[in-house]
Amino acid sequence: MTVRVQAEPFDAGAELDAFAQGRTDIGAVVSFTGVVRDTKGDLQEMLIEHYPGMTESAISKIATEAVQRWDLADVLVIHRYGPLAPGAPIMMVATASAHRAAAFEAADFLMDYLKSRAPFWKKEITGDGATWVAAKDADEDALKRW
Amino acid sequence: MTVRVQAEPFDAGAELDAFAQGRTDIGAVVSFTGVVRDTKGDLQEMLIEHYPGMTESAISKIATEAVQRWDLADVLVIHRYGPLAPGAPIMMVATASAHRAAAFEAADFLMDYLKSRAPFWKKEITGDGATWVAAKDADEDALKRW
Amino acid sequence: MNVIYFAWVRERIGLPQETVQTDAATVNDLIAELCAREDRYAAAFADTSALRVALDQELSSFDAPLAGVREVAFFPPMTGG
Amino acid sequence: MNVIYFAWVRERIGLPQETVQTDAATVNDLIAELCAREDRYAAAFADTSALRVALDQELSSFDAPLAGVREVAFFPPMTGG
Repeated sequence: MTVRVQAEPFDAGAELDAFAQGRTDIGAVVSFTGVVRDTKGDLQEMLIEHYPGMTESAISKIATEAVQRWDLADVLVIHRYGPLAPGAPIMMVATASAHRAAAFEAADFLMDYLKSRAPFWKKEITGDGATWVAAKDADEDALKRW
Repeated sequence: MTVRVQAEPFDAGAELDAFAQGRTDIGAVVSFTGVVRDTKGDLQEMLIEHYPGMTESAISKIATEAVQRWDLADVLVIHRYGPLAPGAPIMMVATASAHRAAAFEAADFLMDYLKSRAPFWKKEITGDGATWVAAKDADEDALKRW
Repeated sequence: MNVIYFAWVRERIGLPQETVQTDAATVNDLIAELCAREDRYAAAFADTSALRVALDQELSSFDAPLAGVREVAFFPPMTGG
Repeated sequence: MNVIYFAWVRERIGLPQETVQTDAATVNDLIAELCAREDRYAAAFADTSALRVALDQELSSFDAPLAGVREVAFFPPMTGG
């Protein structure tokens, strides 16, 4: 299990290739990459604030729960903070398992929990000013699936 | 939408990085990589046979259905055939969308359909001989989810 | 009509494809004709519930008509992914 | 006690963290004390349903006791991923 919280960019492809590399006991690898989306075409930058210390422990707790609930060979979570450009990868999750259902479900679970339980806050900077991204009720509701 | 059926190996990481590259209208990329799994530790090789012509059209049909059902910015499917070593990537699916739920569901859907509706057959070569991998009832049942 | 076999169907019949002259009306009729020919066909087609058929590269059913069909393929359930 | 603010809570209060001397028994009591101090706190804590609180880096509730707690953090609902 690997958890990284960092300001630096990461290369999702290189991370995917390195993840579960050389394992012959797995059949399925699922990855999720979150990307800075420019909804209205006016985004200059996204600023991600986080809670150092709690961020790492909250993500590790979520990842540990995934490992307990599904038969996973490995789990990777990377999450950036600081200023990000439109189109840049914000974060990534990867899961490896013998079977595809476990890999899919665990990645989906990790994303739902990271969304609402990892202490990150996003601010969108446009020509009109800065706005904090509001949490969606749908994201909180998504947790009830698990 | 890209569909490739090939004997050559592919680099899942490089494919992921190239997929939806530079798009600022997407927020979520999901990838699935299928890997040759050595269940009992005695696998020498996996041989994948396919139905040239039908393979490409069956996969394109499945991918087109995914694009119609979910709001996807792009879809990628790569599937190998021929001899593969334990631990080698067999195939990969990637989906890009504005939102994570669509990307996850579409990738999950594509995998369920590729599993039971794309004309591939797998043969496992071990020291004891060769065995065709039997389709699982669970894989056929999985289609009822969609 | 071009008839193609895959996986263990191909191995039991002993060839990947062949041209068959037939007036069979349906897939089931074609199977009956082939089984009557030689034991290796009877062995391959013994349990059609373990088989799938594609007509001109589209999955089909065993009672489907063969009129106008150029290519028939027999194979076990697919195991892609 | 170390009190930390994030996102728009930090912006409204105007500082990222501060040391608070308090005998407040619960998070709600602490909020009442802070709001009584200055308007900027009252503005930040006007609607606690739009806020979350963590005690020693664990999500908690507003009626949780503060005994033994060293770090309290206030922030809006998280938007990770």
